[in-house]
Amino acid sequence: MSSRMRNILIPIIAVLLGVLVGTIIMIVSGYDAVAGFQALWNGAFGDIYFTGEVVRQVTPYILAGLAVAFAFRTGLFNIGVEGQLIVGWVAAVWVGVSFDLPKIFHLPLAVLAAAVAGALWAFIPGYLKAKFRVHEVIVTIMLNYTALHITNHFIRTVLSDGKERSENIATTASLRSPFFEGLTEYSRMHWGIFIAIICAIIMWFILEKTTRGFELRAVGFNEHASQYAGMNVKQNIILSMVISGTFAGLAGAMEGLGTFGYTAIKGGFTGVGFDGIAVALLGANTAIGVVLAAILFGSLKVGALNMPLEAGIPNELVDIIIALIIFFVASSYIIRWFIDRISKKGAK
Amino acid sequence: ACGGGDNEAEKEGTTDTGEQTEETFKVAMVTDVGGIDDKSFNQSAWKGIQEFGEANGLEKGQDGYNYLQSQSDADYTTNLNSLARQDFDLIFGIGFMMQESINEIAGQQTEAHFGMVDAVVEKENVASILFKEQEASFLAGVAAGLTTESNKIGFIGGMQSDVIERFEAGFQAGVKAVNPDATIDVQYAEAFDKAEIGQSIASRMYSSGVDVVFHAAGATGNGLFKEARDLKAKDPSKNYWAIGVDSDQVAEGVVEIDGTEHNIILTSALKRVDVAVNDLSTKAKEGNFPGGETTVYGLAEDGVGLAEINDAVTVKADIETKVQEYSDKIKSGDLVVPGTLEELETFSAE
Amino acid sequence: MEEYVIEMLNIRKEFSGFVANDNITLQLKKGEIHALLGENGAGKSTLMNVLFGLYQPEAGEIKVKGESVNITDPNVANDLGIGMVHQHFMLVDTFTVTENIILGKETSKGGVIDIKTAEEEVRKISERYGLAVDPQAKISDISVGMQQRVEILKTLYRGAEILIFDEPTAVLTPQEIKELIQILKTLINEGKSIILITHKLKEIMEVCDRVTVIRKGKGIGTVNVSETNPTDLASLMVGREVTFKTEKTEAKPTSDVLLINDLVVKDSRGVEAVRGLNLNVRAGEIVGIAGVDGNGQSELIEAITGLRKADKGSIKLNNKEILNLPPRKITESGLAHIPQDRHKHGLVLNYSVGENMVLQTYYQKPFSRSGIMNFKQIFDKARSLISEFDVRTPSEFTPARALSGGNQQKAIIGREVDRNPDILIAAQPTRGLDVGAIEFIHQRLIDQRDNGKAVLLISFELEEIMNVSDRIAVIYEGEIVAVVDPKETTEQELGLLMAGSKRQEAGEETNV
Amino acid sequence: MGLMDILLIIIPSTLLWASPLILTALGGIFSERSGVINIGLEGLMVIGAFSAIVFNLSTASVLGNWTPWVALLVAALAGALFSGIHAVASITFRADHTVSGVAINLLAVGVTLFLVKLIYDKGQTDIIQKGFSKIDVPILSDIPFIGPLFFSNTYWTSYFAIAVAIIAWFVVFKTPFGLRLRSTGEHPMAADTMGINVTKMRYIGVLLSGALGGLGGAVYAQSISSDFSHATISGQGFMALAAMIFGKWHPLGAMGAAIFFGFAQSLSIIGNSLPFLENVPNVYLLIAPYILTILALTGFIGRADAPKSIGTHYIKGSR
Ligand SMILES: Nc1ncnc2c1ncn2[C@@H]1O[C@H](COP(=O)(O)OP(=O)(O)OP(=O)(O)O)[C@@H](O)[C@H]1O
Ligand SMILES: Nc1ncnc2c1ncn2[C@@H]1O[C@H](COP(=O)(O)OP(=O)(O)OP(=O)(O)O)[C@@H](O)[C@H]1O
Ligand SMILES: [Mg+2]
Ligand SMILES: [Mg+2]
Repeated sequence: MSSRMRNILIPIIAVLLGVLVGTIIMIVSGYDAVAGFQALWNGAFGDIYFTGEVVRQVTPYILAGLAVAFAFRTGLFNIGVEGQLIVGWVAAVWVGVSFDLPKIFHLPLAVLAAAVAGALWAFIPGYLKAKFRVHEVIVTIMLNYTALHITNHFIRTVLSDGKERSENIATTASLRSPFFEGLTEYSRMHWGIFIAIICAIIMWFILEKTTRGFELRAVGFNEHASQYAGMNVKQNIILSMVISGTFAGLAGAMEGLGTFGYTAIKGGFTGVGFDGIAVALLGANTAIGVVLAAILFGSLKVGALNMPLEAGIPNELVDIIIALIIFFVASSYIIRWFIDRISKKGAK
Repeated sequence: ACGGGDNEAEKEGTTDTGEQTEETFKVAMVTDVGGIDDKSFNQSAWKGIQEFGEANGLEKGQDGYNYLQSQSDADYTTNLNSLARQDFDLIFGIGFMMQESINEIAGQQTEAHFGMVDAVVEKENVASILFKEQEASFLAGVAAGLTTESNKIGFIGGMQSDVIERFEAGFQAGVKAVNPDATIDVQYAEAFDKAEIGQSIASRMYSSGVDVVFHAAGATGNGLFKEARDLKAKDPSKNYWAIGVDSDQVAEGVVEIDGTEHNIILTSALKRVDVAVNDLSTKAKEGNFPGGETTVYGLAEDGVGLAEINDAVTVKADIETKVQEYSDKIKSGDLVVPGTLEELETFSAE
Repeated sequence: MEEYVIEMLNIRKEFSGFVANDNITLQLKKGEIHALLGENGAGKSTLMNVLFGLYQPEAGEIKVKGESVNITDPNVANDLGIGMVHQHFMLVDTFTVTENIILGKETSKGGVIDIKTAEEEVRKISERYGLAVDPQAKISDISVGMQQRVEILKTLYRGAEILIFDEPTAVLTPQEIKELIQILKTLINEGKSIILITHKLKEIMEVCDRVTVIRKGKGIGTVNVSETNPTDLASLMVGREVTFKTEKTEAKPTSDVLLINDLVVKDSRGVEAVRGLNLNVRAGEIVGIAGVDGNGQSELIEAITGLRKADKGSIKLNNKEILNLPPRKITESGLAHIPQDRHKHGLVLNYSVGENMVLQTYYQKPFSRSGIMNFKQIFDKARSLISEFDVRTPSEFTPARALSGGNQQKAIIGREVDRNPDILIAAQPTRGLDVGAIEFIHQRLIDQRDNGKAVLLISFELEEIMNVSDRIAVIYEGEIVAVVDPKETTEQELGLLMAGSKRQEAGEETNV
Repeated sequence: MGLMDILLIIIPSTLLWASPLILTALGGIFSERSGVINIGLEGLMVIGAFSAIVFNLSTASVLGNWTPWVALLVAALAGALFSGIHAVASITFRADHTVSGVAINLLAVGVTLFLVKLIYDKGQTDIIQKGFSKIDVPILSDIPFIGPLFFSNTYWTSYFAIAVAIIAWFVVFKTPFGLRLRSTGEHPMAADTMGINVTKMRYIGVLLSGALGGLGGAVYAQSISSDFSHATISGQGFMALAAMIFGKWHPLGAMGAAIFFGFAQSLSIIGNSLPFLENVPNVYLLIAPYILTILALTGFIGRADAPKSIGTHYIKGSR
């Protein structure tokens, strides 16, 4: 079997195995598995509205996944996507509520603000790693909590007076579109999906096609050799985090300018940043992989909401299935081994 | 193939009952991330829906009464929309966080009816429900002010917001009304789900001499109860009182010391979301849906109140008298309880 | 009948289809030093790993003292009295010498490691075999030579009777090699038997009794050392005639390309490793730096190439000051560098061979244009370098990780030489390579010189320095203590200089 | 408030807060010292918290005051069992350790909440009646000054965690097992040539991390939250991970780091009532623990080196 064929087959098998185990769990727990999957399907694609919602969910997933994947490809583990997303969200909304501009300036400015905020927030761990060799994992974890408290404070003091949420953003800064609303019966699908896809293309292009990508990956693999080859290691580490943070900040813009149109104080994390880790890993840290994984996760997450209603099954089942899929993809060695055995037997 | 056949049959069944839906009134709610058993207003709201359902012979499920739990803020809209699309006649959004979602969906799904709890949405097909939390917490403050022996009282808030501010303002006013000498130690945990923060704050308060603590902090309050129970267990002769919120939290206060059961819950400030939800559902079913209106539930409407006072309190009778006295004043409108800290400044119980 | 302690009969070992050992037989007599000779990739390490139980052979038989055995893992080998000093050291850097030695066979009292007793034991064994190691030292703090002694001690601690040495001398300085040979002799006197893998024919002639030659995975035969000579061994090994003396014409040096004055560089611990060093390298000559490891060679190279900040002094490249410029500025001024540690500095192992070929030039035309890579050009270039420098790789897309050490080295040399630098700095360019590869690389260095370029060669191997250099600068404690003409000196004399016996006249000559 | 009063509140609260982090971070150390990255600590805590609470609720009537201790044991077992998935995936199936760890986190939350709904038909459990409670350590609490500060108003679990940290230090650095464990994390091939079963050591490392992570979650649930819901374990596992790195993979270092986190956190809570901090806006106190950690890492800790072969798969016969 060709290796390309195998590489396509493995995630498919992993998904099937995940679904299989999910089915077993449902049956063992006394639930109606058929109804469960039907509810899941209907909740994601049974209705154009839900499909729109899937797209809405996929959008930040793609960007968060890209953020994690980009850092990973350059040897860094950015657990801080969550925090970068939150600051991006708030920055976008801030621009969205405080300026009065025509749409062609306002919307790009708001999106840009989110990107810059995310980038700056990610600059901190990048700088500390480059300059002081501080482990980026701890710094990003700490900065997640910091982002949460600071943005809450910002919302209370700058975006409102002591209230728990901001005003709604001006329509000139909104990513929403009557076109999509009409198309999908008022789902919150918005233009952001195109930003996400463009970012996926940008990531692919930077990493695979540019000299900068060549450097970033080289630094990720072997700092010493990169330094020897005349690359500026510190600069590349920082840049990598900054680009990763830009994607994360944009994911925040999707929430702020698309899905919600405002920002509110948060008692905890949105979860999108952490889901981004799973998306990136399932997507093997490649741009196209991230897009596909985000579609899968987005559909499952949105579809799951329908499971308790239609089939009486706790929607946590979908979290279990997602986790299992990640396990099976990660354990692709064993799947590969099976494929090889089967195809060998077939050949004999 | 078998399953498919079944399903078609089911679908036909649904269309049948679909015609009946003119009569069966379906009601549902969307919870926030806390879920229907958050020991707080989601739980209370669900209780109201269940009571309404049972009273009207409905069954839990797609064709009777139901709820959807949100896993994140982004799910509110999807869940509300889902329910609207399932043709529920009345859909409740529980918590101010759902305000924007309801506002939006109500504009789109003009046929559906929504109940907005804890916030106001000005749409023809939305009935908004607010509570005078300050009235309940005022009574809690009265109880605290009379119970305290150290004249030190604590208040733990979850995150700063209008609702929690109403709790705080009312509570302070209540304490001041009966015990002007008492000082109130106020601290916000900045989280509704961090028991360890609640515990640390409570620990600080009790060890600085506070003997009654009221919380309006959701699961963060678990830490308060834990601390009070632990302290009580260590030294049963001392008083460590805690006051619950939203629903009667007396079950959280049980401490067993050497075979005898104690309870550290002094009382609870009740927010009867169940009453309000049941009430609104009934109105809607009878065709009197108060669309576009905001109903404020206070003591007078039985929408808020105070739970039983703990039997172990020596001044229980005094408290009950005072509580009754103030209740009457509030109900009659003689006393207006401050709902913000600003109003509190100029408040006087006289 | 001879008494064999080890017999490996008709051993066959495959790696997913590739036959690394094809019907090889090796018999070790008690009390002998038996050499195993073969080109890079011939299958020597593989054969020994089979004997040590790390690999399972597909066919063949192993007998220990006449009895057929099945060595399923290193534990079995240990129990059979077989110990191995691996080509790449098997030491835990963060552990002490003693911890490394007792690992897996700890002396303990009541569940606690009895480190005192263990250290005593280690000290005893180390004295008995003349190994002189500090049992309490941390591996990362001791020299490579010392680390090797720890490896030897590991086997002795486990009571090994048969010791396998896989290329033990490749990483050692001449001094350390002398000491090792002494150690080998002591071991034989103590009744041990030894299998020695080495590419250095001189060493074989000096210490070994017999030698088994393998070529491309096949056994060629076993000969008595007393009945052969280096030339015959070399041709047995590669299957053709090999010339030993590198042919070269007289150097015609012209102007200074590299001029170093009063250079002071600190090492990573902040100690001055280079202390006021002066050196010049002219176009059209090869200057060799001779010295015992740890006399400031690494710091010197790192300072020249910009990888380490220098504290004082001046480094001029083509009359331009390059001191403390970033590495890229320096390489662009006409310097190329074959690094000492090819895995750490030379290659990005996860990149393809092709990508590694442009590691220094990827940002230049035609490999990229306005920041966009042109992979067609890159892989075209790689293909031509691969054939020109005889890099044995399945393709230019293969990850560098999959290449053997020798081929990785050839890839680096191809990359650096191809840039046609004014000065080429070659640090240990032939470490661990077989004679064929060494010959090839030496020729490349000389070609470079003949094209009017300068070459600075740093090596711990005196023979290499003597053969290739036009001038030899001896480094000692961070200074050039002498500059000598290879034709007018001997290895003995160089050895003395390297050991720090300064020659008055030479000290003055350094400023030439 | 006097300094003594402040310390009287801060120290017990610091220790209370730190103990689940200490235990979990120790778990991380065992796993990572053996060479297996474990970012699934959060998930292991979730499993521990869940199983302790469920066990506690169902047996409290039988076991009485012993319930929380037996529940610790059960949680350790459950954690070990669950970490077995991580072990199989990342050791035997050669999964990327980080990927597998992420899956562990997701799976733990999914499975426990699913089970809570299945068992109790609601989203969270009831409150346990037999949790760990406050104690004054007999005799020691009577020591002047030290006694009230360190031995009064605290929980047995705080001392338990510290004791486990010391035992872990001893095991990792003083016993043959520890030496072997560390060798497989630093240089598995060297360990193999010395006859150490790398796979076995790594399995033990990961299973121990599961047991300790389970303990951490159980301690949290039974001495703090008192029930189990989606919010019970929310980030403590990641803080433990940070403590492990901060402590440079050293048991006592990790303990110190966890105590530092607990201290910073307690300080942020008590800060409002300190004279010199009362005018500082709340937000600064809230972010102080995190900023202090970053500054500490940047300023005096600097580079922390993980075990060398961490995250790699040891495959016999390859290099
Ligand atoms: N683990 C492995 N997997 C696949 N092929 C291998 C493996 N190890 C060795 N080989 C193959 O076996 C051949 C012999 O390798 P080996 O390491 O034994 O050579 P060697 O004679 O020790 O070389 P050198 O002199 O460079 O040390 C190599 O050409 C290589 O292609
Ligand atoms: N995992 C592997 N898969 C396939 N081949 C391998 C693998 N590991 C090693 N090899 C092969 O083993 C051979 C020997 O590798 P190794 O790095 O030991 O070469 P070497 O010449 O002995 O190196 P050095 O010169 O550094 O001593 C290489 O030819 C390489 O192709
Ligand atoms: Mg070899
Ligand atoms: Mg070799």
